[in-house]
Amino acid sequence: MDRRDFIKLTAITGTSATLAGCGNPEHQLIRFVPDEDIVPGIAEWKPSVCPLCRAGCGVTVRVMDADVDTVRNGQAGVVAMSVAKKLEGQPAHPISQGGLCPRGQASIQVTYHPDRITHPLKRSGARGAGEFKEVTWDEAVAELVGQLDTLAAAGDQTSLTYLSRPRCSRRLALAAAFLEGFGAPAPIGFEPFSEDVLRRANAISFGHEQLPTPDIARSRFVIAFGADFLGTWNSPVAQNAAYGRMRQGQPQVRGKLVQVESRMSLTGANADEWVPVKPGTEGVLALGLAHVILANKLRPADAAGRAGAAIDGWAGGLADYTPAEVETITGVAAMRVERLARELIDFHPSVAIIGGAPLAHTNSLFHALAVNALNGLLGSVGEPGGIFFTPQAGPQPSALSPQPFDKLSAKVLLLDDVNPVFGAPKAWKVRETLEKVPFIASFGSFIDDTSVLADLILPDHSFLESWVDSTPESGSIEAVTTVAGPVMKPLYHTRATPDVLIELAGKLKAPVALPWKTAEEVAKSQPPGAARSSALREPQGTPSSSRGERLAPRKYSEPTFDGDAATYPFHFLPYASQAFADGSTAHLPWLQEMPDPLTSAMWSSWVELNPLTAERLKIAQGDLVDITSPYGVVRAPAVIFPGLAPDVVAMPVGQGHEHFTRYATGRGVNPIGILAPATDEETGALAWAATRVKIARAGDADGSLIMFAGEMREHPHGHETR
Amino acid sequence: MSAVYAMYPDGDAAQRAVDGLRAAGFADRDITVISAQPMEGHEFSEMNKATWLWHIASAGGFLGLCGSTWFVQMTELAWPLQTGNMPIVAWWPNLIIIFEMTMLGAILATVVTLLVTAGLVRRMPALYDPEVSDGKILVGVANPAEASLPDLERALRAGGAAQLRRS
Amino acid sequence: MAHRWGMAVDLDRCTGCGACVAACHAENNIPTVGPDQAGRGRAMHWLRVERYWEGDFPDVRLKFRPVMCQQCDAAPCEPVCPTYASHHTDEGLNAQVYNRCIGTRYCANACPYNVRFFEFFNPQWPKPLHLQLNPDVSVREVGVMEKCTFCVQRITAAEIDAKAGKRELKDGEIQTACAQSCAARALVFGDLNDPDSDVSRLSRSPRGSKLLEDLGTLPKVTYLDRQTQV
Amino acid sequence: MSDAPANRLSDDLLRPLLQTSWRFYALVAFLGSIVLMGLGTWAYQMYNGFGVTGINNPIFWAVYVTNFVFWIGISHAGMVITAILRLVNAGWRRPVTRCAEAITVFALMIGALFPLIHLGRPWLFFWLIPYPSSRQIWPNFRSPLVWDFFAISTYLTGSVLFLGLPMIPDFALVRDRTTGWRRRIYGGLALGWTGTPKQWHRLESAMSIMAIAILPVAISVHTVVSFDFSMAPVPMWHSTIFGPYFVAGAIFSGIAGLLIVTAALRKFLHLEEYVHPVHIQNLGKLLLLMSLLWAYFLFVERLTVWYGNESAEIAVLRVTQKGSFAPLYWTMVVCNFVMPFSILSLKKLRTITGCVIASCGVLIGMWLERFLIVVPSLGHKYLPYTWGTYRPRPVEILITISTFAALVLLYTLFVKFVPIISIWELRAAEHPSPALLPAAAREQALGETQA
Repeated sequence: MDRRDFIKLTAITGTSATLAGCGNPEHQLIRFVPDEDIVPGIAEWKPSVCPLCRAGCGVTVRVMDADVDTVRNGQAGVVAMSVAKKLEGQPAHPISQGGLCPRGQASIQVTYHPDRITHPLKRSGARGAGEFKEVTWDEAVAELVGQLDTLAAAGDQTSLTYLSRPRCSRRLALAAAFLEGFGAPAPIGFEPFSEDVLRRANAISFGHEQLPTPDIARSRFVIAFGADFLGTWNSPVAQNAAYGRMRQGQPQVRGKLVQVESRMSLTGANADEWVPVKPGTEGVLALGLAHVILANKLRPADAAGRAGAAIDGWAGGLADYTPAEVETITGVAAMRVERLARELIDFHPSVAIIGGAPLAHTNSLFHALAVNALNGLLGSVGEPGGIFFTPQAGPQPSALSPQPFDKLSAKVLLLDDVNPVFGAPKAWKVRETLEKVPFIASFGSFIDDTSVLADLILPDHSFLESWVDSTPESGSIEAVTTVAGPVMKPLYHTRATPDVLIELAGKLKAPVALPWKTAEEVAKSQPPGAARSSALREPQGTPSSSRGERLAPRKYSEPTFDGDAATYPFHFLPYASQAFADGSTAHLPWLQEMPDPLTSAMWSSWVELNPLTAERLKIAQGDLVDITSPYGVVRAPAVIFPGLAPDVVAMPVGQGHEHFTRYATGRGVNPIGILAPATDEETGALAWAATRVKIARAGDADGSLIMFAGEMREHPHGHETR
Repeated sequence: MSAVYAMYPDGDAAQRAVDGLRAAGFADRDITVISAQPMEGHEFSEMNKATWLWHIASAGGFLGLCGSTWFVQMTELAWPLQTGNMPIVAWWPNLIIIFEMTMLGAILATVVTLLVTAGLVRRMPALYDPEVSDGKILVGVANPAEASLPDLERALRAGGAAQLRRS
Repeated sequence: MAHRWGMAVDLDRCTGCGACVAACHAENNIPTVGPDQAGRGRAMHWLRVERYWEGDFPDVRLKFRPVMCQQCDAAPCEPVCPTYASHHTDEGLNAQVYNRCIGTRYCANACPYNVRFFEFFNPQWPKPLHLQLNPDVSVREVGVMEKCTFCVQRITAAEIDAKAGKRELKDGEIQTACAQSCAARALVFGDLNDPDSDVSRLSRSPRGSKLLEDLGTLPKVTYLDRQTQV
Repeated sequence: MSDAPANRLSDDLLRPLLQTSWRFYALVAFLGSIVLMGLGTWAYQMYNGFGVTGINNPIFWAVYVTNFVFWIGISHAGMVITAILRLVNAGWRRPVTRCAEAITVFALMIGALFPLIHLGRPWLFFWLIPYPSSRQIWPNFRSPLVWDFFAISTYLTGSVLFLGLPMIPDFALVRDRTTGWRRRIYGGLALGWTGTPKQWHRLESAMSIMAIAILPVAISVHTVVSFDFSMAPVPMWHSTIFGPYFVAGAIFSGIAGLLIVTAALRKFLHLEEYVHPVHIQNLGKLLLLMSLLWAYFLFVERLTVWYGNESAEIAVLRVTQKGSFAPLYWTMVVCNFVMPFSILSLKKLRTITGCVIASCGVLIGMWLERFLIVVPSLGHKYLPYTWGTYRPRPVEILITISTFAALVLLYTLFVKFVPIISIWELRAAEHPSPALLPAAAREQALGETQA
């Protein structure tokens, strides 16, 4: 090897060899014998499932050896064990298809988070003070068993409540079985941005109480009503992959994307045509499009079937929704309505998607039904390039309507990876309600706004340390079930929650018989009928009987907003942020420091204002702004945001945790807090876009807005004279 | 060793003394003149004017030029690393190095030559008198031959010296 | 035949989601600097997704553009480095030798794309976050310049593997972390010397152009324009 | 007779060496403490990492590089001016040459420090030096920073010698005038100088060779410094005019510095008799000339960019002249052109005070000029997404202040140990034979009449 090779080698190693750790204290520690025979420096790839959202992306985890600090019979030391290094999408997996979203990439930090709970904890201080002391698992389990036994003794089994994040995993089935055996009500699901309205609408229109799977990849024309399907809505990775193929993957065809919304989302930013509408009128535009199609006999009215029947005046050609009428209601020019309607037909196959803000109004079910009807009319249901319904296995957790929270009568409350104190409007008084619950146990891995109230914390393994499974509700045309074992040994004295439940069931005075012995069995046990594959060809006749559907056709009713327009002139639009979704990932440093795609903000929360609005109120970028609703006020720095209607102010959800590790605690503000407790008239789902606010400049920039970008335009001074 | 000299108030007197010494048959190389500043305009200050300093300086510069030219090439070829699509031996940049080294060569050559030829960096010579610092001008002869002493003294007095000194 | 690694970025596929940014952090041990330092403009993102607004409400559009080191063939950052810390490898990579770097930061000034970053402090990984560190990538100490390497550790690993197996590298066998995590497949990495590789094919596309092409830096990253529908 | 004046002259000029007042010690202590503080700050910066400064992405160079260019500029006072004056044999140079050359040497030493201070890993600075390292890696001669190394070291060597050689006869003088340890030290420094015509000739021809050699070096140094910027494809850096622009600016600030120092020495060392108002006024005239030249360069640079309308460059132009840097920019224009021009072009105002005021303005203005060359361009490169701005932080400010203190300190010590005016050169001018140095003679006369 001559010098030339050598320098090149140094170049390579320079960039790839590990630098000797700078004074790493590990060098002084005792080295224990490795747990398992691992080959140093050789990487293994093990499958797993990303747990952060319902999409259930299959991932492969790069596993390598590393020195891990441990304590062996009281002695601190390091042991070589194989730990996860990097997550990648599983190329073969029908959901992730080899890709991953930023949250998925960062999910590895859940396992390695410095503030993760390492032992079972028992509350030592006042409730909410966040003071806990470590207890052994035996003590912890005994404590919980005791609580449940007292309930049983008092014949008060119904006072056990299991509050969980909606998930598509067998873990929920286990919980359900346990509760049923114990005699308690079924688990309650809670998430800030619930999709119940859409599920209900699909049940009414198509007989599937679940989220749809738009076949974007094969579609030539996608019109999305508020659904940020490239960002946070439904199954983003699958939808990103499909979007890529729609744009450049079809020979000679480039699918067109039209986004209808009042605040430009990540998806809107990628749309060929961005159509701003008045909040709460999206469904009217959908029916306007349908009207044009019907009026011009481009498609037969009965093509929509049930979905059409659910709309008032459908058979009559939607006389109330002429383009002119639509223009007055939605603010979209009649000409444009005409054109879009024709394009929907010309660029067949076309599909309409609805999600997000349109389904967060008091009249949101109408919007969903309207879009469903449009899809029906386009004949896109179950057709390539249309919408599909992934064959389902097992029930979804019943949704939580606000009323139960007020009179949540639980005496024992089990929290499973759910944070309603953060995710529900203050007006719901969730915190106050929970504080009244005599005993709360949490299975969470972190102390967050809700689990800080817990009396007992039984920390779960991280998903990399335990058996995981997922049977997503949507995202793939075929039914998908993913089951994977642990990719690494647990770092701490944590326990898989399923194992804890099983142990619990056995230890009760009146033991609950469960069909499973271990978490592994739970994960591996397949729900009946999951094998059923390939989506249905046409809408099914029978609505799901879970709820009594009123099949009376719906018509547009003005959305009602909380706060009168005079005092509160602005629509308030919280949205799921790309980094934190509903806020459940705000504790991951990578995501905190990832520039927001549209604003480039990091480590901040902010309020978005239309440039004209800002100019009128003398608010400059970074200035502090008070956003006041009838239910409270939050103060955040302003971001000038051209993609926003002048009468709307938008705020990302995710920051503003009172308790959520060193990275998120006390950082920014939580817009959900000031939301009105408005709900959709029919489903009772939270109408999180139905609040009005007033805004006022509260002070100069204080540096709390941290931006990565310098300028927001490529030619900042394009047309000014020199 | 011995020397005979006299101190003179100004250049003209010193000039007369020097002329006298010459008349008495002393060669320029034997005559020592010492003044506290250059005495331009007096003939005696033209003694030993001839010098190779300029040529030596140029030689030094040339040396620096060749040396650096070799140096930059040698080092660049020692480890030929591609940067920014430039040739391994890139002459434009190298010219800057070469220029600086040339100048350095010239400067150092000059200084060294000065120190050597001006007979600096050495012990004090015998023939010197601190009064020079007061502006007087010393004219004298080091190690005069016994025979020539009378002429020498006469010549120095002719210059107008009050008294002669010996060392 | 020597490889010539390059990338194609299809702006018509890119959704600006930021997965590549997170993936790059995960692969290359890029420290998170925290809010204070980020507020001082010291956030490190070897790969960033630039976004530019066009037009005004309601006719407003956004333009995304992922920008990483363009691995220029005539890289302005290379010659200005006094210690050869930044130089060109014969696979066309723009190598940055951390342990030769003395931190003049001249390369960062010379880089027209501003894709070079400086370690202002020794990076911190509160335990056990350090367990995630990629052992194939060096952790940079204070005072050193760093930048996107096209995941050189993955390239060398694959090349060594291929050499050991006495076989040619297949197209797509090597993927940079960003390209691998991109669900929309907007980033394509490969060998420009292989005319049939995806990246070569895309780089020849009529939609293709180079970033700041007129500076003559000969970047090896090709941007395929976003198309517009009528 | 030349006796009396000669002695008076040497007495006056040797006084500072022989008598020491408590003020001297006080001043040295004061300056010394500031310099120590500066060193402490540097240590703090090295220990904690470069993050304690205000630089960020994308502004990787700021105050330190500004100071570097500024001090190298100041260093042009000595060489260029005295070298030129020596070559044209302008008599009025004689009292000012040495203090000018001293400025050069000290400013150069300080300036050369900054490339080290600004390194991310200063403990590895020696990798810049061309030596056969263990792995035979030589520096990259394509890097302007290495050019800097060669240019500055040559210039430093040259100017030290240029300053040192003419000091030899004066050391001899001190040797003869003193006793004891002083006699021994200065005797050593005098290198056994006597003062034969031969020595005088050699010295003078050596000095003229040096003068000829040092001039191009001085010019090359600042040209190379300008290359640090103009070699990089950065808007408004990548400019062909930078070489001459920087050299002119350097001489400009150099003269200002020299003028201030001369005036100060004249006042504090009571050299009124040797430094005449005319000397300072002549410097003032030079300053005026350079001010005009600077304005010309600025105009040429700005007009070309403004008219050329290349978007990236226009962005920089805009931010400096209209944007956040505008206050600094217009201050610079006033300090560098408006003020010096209005003061120095009027004979009535061209008093010593006037000249000093103008010079102070110029120093401020030139520092700002360098700052405005470095920072706004880096903050506004081609991709607006990466634009940024910069504020200096205490560390940088302290270090900057301490370098000014360092210059004054070095100078004070220098004046303490070396006759600040070249005695023999003054003497040489004192009783010229009529045929010789008419220029010099006239200048002297002029000086007398005005004094």
